[in-house]
Amino acid sequence: MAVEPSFMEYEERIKEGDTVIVYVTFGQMVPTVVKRGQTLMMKYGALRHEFIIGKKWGQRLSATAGYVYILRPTSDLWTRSLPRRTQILYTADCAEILSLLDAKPGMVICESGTGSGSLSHAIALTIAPSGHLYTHDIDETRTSKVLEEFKLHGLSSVTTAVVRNVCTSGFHVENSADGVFLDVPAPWEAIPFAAKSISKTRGGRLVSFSPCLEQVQRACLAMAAAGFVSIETIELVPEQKKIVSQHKQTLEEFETMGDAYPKERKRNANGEVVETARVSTAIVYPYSQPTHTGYLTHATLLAVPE
Amino acid sequence: MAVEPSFMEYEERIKEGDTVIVYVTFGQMVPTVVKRGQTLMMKYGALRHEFIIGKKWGQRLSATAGYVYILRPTSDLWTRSLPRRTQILYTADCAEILSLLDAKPGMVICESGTGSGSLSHAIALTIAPSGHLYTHDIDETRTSKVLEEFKLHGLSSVTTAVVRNVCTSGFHVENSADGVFLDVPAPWEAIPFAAKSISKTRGGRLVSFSPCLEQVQRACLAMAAAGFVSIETIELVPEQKKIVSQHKQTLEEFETMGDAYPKERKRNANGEVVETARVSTAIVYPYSQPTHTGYLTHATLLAVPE
Amino acid sequence: MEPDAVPSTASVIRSGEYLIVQKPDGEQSRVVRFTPKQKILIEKLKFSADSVFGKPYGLFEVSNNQCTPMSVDRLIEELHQQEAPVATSLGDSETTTSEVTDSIDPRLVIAPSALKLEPEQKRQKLEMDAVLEMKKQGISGQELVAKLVQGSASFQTRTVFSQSKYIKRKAKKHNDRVLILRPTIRLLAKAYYLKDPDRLAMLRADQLALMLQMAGVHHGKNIIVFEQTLGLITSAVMERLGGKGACVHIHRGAVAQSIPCVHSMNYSESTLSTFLPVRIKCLLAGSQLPYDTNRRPVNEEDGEDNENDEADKKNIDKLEDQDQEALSRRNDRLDREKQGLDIISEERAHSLIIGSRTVDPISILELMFPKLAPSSSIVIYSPHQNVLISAYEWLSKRPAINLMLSDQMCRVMQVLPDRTHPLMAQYVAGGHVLTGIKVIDQ
Amino acid sequence: MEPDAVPSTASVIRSGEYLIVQKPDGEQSRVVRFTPKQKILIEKLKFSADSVFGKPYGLFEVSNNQCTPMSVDRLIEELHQQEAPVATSLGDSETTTSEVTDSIDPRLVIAPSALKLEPEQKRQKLEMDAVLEMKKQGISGQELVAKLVQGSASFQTRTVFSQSKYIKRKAKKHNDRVLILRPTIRLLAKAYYLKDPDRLAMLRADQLALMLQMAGVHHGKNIIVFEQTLGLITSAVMERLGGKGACVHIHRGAVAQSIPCVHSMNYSESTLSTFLPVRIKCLLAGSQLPYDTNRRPVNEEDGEDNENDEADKKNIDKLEDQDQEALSRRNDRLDREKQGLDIISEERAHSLIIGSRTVDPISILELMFPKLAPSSSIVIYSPHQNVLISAYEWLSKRPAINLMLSDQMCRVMQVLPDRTHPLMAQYVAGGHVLTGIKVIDQ
Repeated sequence: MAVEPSFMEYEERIKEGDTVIVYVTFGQMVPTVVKRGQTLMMKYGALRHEFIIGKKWGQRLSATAGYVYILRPTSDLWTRSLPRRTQILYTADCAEILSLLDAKPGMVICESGTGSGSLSHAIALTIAPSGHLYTHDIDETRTSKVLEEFKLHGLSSVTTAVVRNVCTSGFHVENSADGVFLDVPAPWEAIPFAAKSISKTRGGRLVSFSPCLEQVQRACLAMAAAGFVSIETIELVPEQKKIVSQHKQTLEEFETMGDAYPKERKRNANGEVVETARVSTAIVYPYSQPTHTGYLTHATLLAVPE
Repeated sequence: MAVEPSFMEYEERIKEGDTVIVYVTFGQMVPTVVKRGQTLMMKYGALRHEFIIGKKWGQRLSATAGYVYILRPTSDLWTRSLPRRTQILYTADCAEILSLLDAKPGMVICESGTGSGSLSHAIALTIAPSGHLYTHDIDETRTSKVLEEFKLHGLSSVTTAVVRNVCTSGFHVENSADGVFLDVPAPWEAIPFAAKSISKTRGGRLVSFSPCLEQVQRACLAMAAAGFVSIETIELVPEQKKIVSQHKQTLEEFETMGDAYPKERKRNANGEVVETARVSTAIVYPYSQPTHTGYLTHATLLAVPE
Repeated sequence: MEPDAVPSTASVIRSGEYLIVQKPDGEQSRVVRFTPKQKILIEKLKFSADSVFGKPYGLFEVSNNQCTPMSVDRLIEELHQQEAPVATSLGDSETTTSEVTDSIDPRLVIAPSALKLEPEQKRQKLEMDAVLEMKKQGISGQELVAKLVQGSASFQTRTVFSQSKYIKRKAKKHNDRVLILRPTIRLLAKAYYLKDPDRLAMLRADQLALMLQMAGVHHGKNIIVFEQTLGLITSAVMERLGGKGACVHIHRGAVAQSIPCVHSMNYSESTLSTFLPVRIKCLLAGSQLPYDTNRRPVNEEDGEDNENDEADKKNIDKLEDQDQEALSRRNDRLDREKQGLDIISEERAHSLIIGSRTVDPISILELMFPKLAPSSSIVIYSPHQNVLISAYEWLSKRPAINLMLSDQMCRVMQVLPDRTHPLMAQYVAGGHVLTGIKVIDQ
Repeated sequence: MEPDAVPSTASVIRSGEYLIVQKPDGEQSRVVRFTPKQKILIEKLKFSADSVFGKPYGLFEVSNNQCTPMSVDRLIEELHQQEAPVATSLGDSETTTSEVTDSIDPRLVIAPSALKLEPEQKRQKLEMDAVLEMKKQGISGQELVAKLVQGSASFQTRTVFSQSKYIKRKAKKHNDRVLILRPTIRLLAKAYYLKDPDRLAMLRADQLALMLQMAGVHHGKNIIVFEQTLGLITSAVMERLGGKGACVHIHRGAVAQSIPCVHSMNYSESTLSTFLPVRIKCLLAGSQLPYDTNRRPVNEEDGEDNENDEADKKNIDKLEDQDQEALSRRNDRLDREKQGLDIISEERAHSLIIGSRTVDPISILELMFPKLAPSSSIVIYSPHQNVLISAYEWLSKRPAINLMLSDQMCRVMQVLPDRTHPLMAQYVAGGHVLTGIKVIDQ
């Protein structure tokens, strides 16, 4: 039985057709589908795919001008490296959205818009193998691109991508979803449709992402009007830290040496080499960081007993 | 020349008539005007004022059931201990408001409302001895109370308190302020008056405090309409930390002893007493904290050359 | 009761289930095991557990200690009523938790010294006796609010917003509604965090969500978990595995203890099959050890104090040597432990998750890092940043890449017309997350 | 120029002054000393310093390198024009800094692959050549925007909001306006923070504000300052003293160096009289030391790189031994230092402020804490929390009470109709503040 390469297979070694994440340097990763005869070109030169096949996941490989690591794709790595066709949802938001949807294997989730498929992948991987993701976008180039990716990533069987304006035409499925995610400019228009798409007997969750508070205000009113309960809006602001070697000196040292960071070794009064005690500390870095992506408004639609 | 007791005198010892801050425990402070014959009653029992007079500021004194410290009043300590007649502005906001007003000695500042006088004191102390604070409130009990306090605190000469609705009647002075601070429910109504109160030849600063975004939105529009430039809204969220002794153990220690915090001394394999290396660390504490007071919108009115 | 409505058995409340109980606008959230004849208490509201068995999860109205299901349609209907263009002239003050943030608008607080009752407040005060009387008579909260609103003389036309706010405030005060929900990881995380952040190592729901995503926990994965978070991380991992893969749970003593979050999820056998508890002492010994008979778990006082946690492992221990069933239980335990140890020794683990409260992560990394499959994710949570700085340094000297230390703020917004702002006070305690990926450095 | 308008001398720009230069909606803020014939550059806008001398501080329009003052009335007039009920059908995307946050609404980004120009964009593109042509001809930014708005075929009725947004966006693109302001501590703090947070020990303006308030810096107080923040803390203290009291500035080497924030405030003699620099070596020696002749400041490379900082102390040093004026300057320095040392030795200091970048605060506390007057405030800033934890422990073993460690988030909100949210990206680097009060413990 020939198995389609998949994000959800956990073989020890890399096969042809696998999607690999080539880790070049911190913050620079390139996803590639491994195919004999092809060559990857990047910062550290060229790397022939032949050299990747058969290697263990996580292996360091030498390219012509440096080395890279070949990583197994994960939802987070895909988010960090995917080809961007739109502004995307990053890992912190994706993670929180999955949690707010109560996402788990077996769930049926509706999503709009598809965008670049960052969250779509996160959802598909979470609801697989028994659940299903219906992702909707008004732009056909986006849905077809994500379908292509789902195929390459072995997620076709758990996903359906639909070209559809959910604000006017509603979702592809009705009375069947466990969760709905909205990232549309006028969520209040889509909310009545979201209520319809949710399973009446099981009830379900709704999460809406909006950058602006005015959208949130209207969305909250629309959710209440559609019968949602436990409506809450949260804001998530991650802060990246960097670990640095701390320069801590006495007033005497400052007076004699200034505040320049000391060289690796310094000499004491007797001329002996003294190892500087290096203390590590975390600083906020980069100094300028994202301080807002969007507000997440979430709510529950209770089951309606027959 | 008899000098009126004042927040702005820095004598070494406490005199009768001085306002002192009695520090009982962390977070519990009581302001008192020292007067012969009186007795302070608090958690640690009674303390006769006679014992306070003549002591050095900062002195520890024994009450009948414990001891307290007698502290020199500062703007911050007053904010932490003043008799509250309304919700007050706390130190983080007061500090930022002074900065946004570019407050310094010699400035003329208009404020509304007076409230419990937390910010009023902070402003008065900053603009003294050559500046002036005009503080406005619609409630006469508040203005008269703050005037009484200003008198006790030696700030009468730099302050004027006015019963006045600045939203309908404007400020007590026109064409003379260097800064205006607004903490009113409808700041947009007061903003045109604020512009009038600012000195035309010097220009000035405007700061408005509003808990809700809708107030901020209207205030911003009103500021632009009144000719203010560099309009910006910021939000300040302080986070209190507590320093605790950290319990850090190896997996082996956890297996044998559990996660209960070890007693002061423990014994090693040979039965010898081992001092536990205590590492301190900061945690967010209290766990529940203020996460919002208000938004601060600030702007500049440029000087108008004659 | 209610024989007309026949809900499908999959979606009705059964006796013995763990459930989440909360008031619709309440601040508390409780995890309770519902047993026959039990009285359930939530924020001063009391009802009998019996009255909900056989009924669907959802919203109930409590009257005379009995729960009656409320339909969504009725909620929507009420909302429409609220939107009628009538309103109140009452002030804007709202009910909040702490004294300091007692009023949403600082300018609306009334000086205690000058507390002269406004006419409206006087009227409300007089109404209180009548309210208490009605309550005694068993009138539901909803009806009570309706009566109050009718009776309020100052309920005059102003704006839709303030009128709905008025009703909301009233509703909050007198409401006898309760949400009874099937536990989810999110709801459990919130309930335990609010109850006692310390015991959960201050792990917030949003940080747990981040950990799961960074660890890539999905169907079929093998995940090693060491945690001191009441089983929350373990339970979350098990749910995401969905019956395939492994959650190797490293625990203290003879049996996994203090994991109420695993028990209260009412997991199916399939989901439970991925739970592979492994004793710390086996890891330290480097091999599976036999069970000491007649030995109690090392630290007796360490049991979970959740009043509803019936899975008392100590009792199980006592019975073990006499009981055939206990023997098979022990065999099952040994079998699961063997599976877990095999995953470790054969280097088949795809992720290592550490949620530490007191144990130094390095102490776990030393044992587990060498055993992880290459390309696997390492996710470490600690309430203390300095602990993670040390772990970062440890990892940076090993074949590990993409090391990241982060922190996040999670704040709830109050979204009300003309009253939008972050909540005035919230639980903010939390921790830090360190992540990385193990590689083969040639 | 403009002989009709005769502004009072107190409020006009003089040659040699330090000034703050920024564009009204710009992201940069520069501290520049305006000298004759100088060319000032701000975010691609260039003008001659000469063109502003004698004119009042405020808003200028730049055309052909010349600044012309703009009145507030004209600003208001423009706003009224904007509020006319006409608007554009253009998309909502905004101009922001980083590529990641390029669009305020993630859904409005156009896929680079599928970049088909909308009709409106095409038109705009065609207009660009005309714009560049007009710019060459020296047409002002404001006029240019007016022309563009007139010319835009899609400028149709929609909402007031989007139309004003349209103008705002245009204005931002083509605007040739510049604000030239008298420096304030707040503006200096922002300018230096944005320029190089590292050199300022990441001290944000809001944290500086907190420090001043916690230290109770007011007229007449004696404040001891040790700082590594380019003179920012010292300068802020001096301003708040307003000519009475003392700012004892502890510094390295023979003379106070690297304090551009003191120099650029154009302080009066009265304010400068409270500046009492004290050498670290005197504190270490426990008494005032004579000046070593012919000695250079210890660390030559440590000078401030601000291109406008003319106060080159090294040059002063060279002249000293030959020059009578230099001698009197040295005597003044010794006299100030004596005043500062007296305040310390006589225990007359009311506050100690430490703004540390590399120096361990404990090292300063050891020298200064015993010398503070009882009831005085101690305020310590550090970018590193661990440094303050150690300082906390040090203080907790001494007669010090009310010890508090805090941190604060400061976020700018974008307030635009239908587009209100925190800025998508901001400078967030900062530090922590530890405060306490010294007491007499009997």
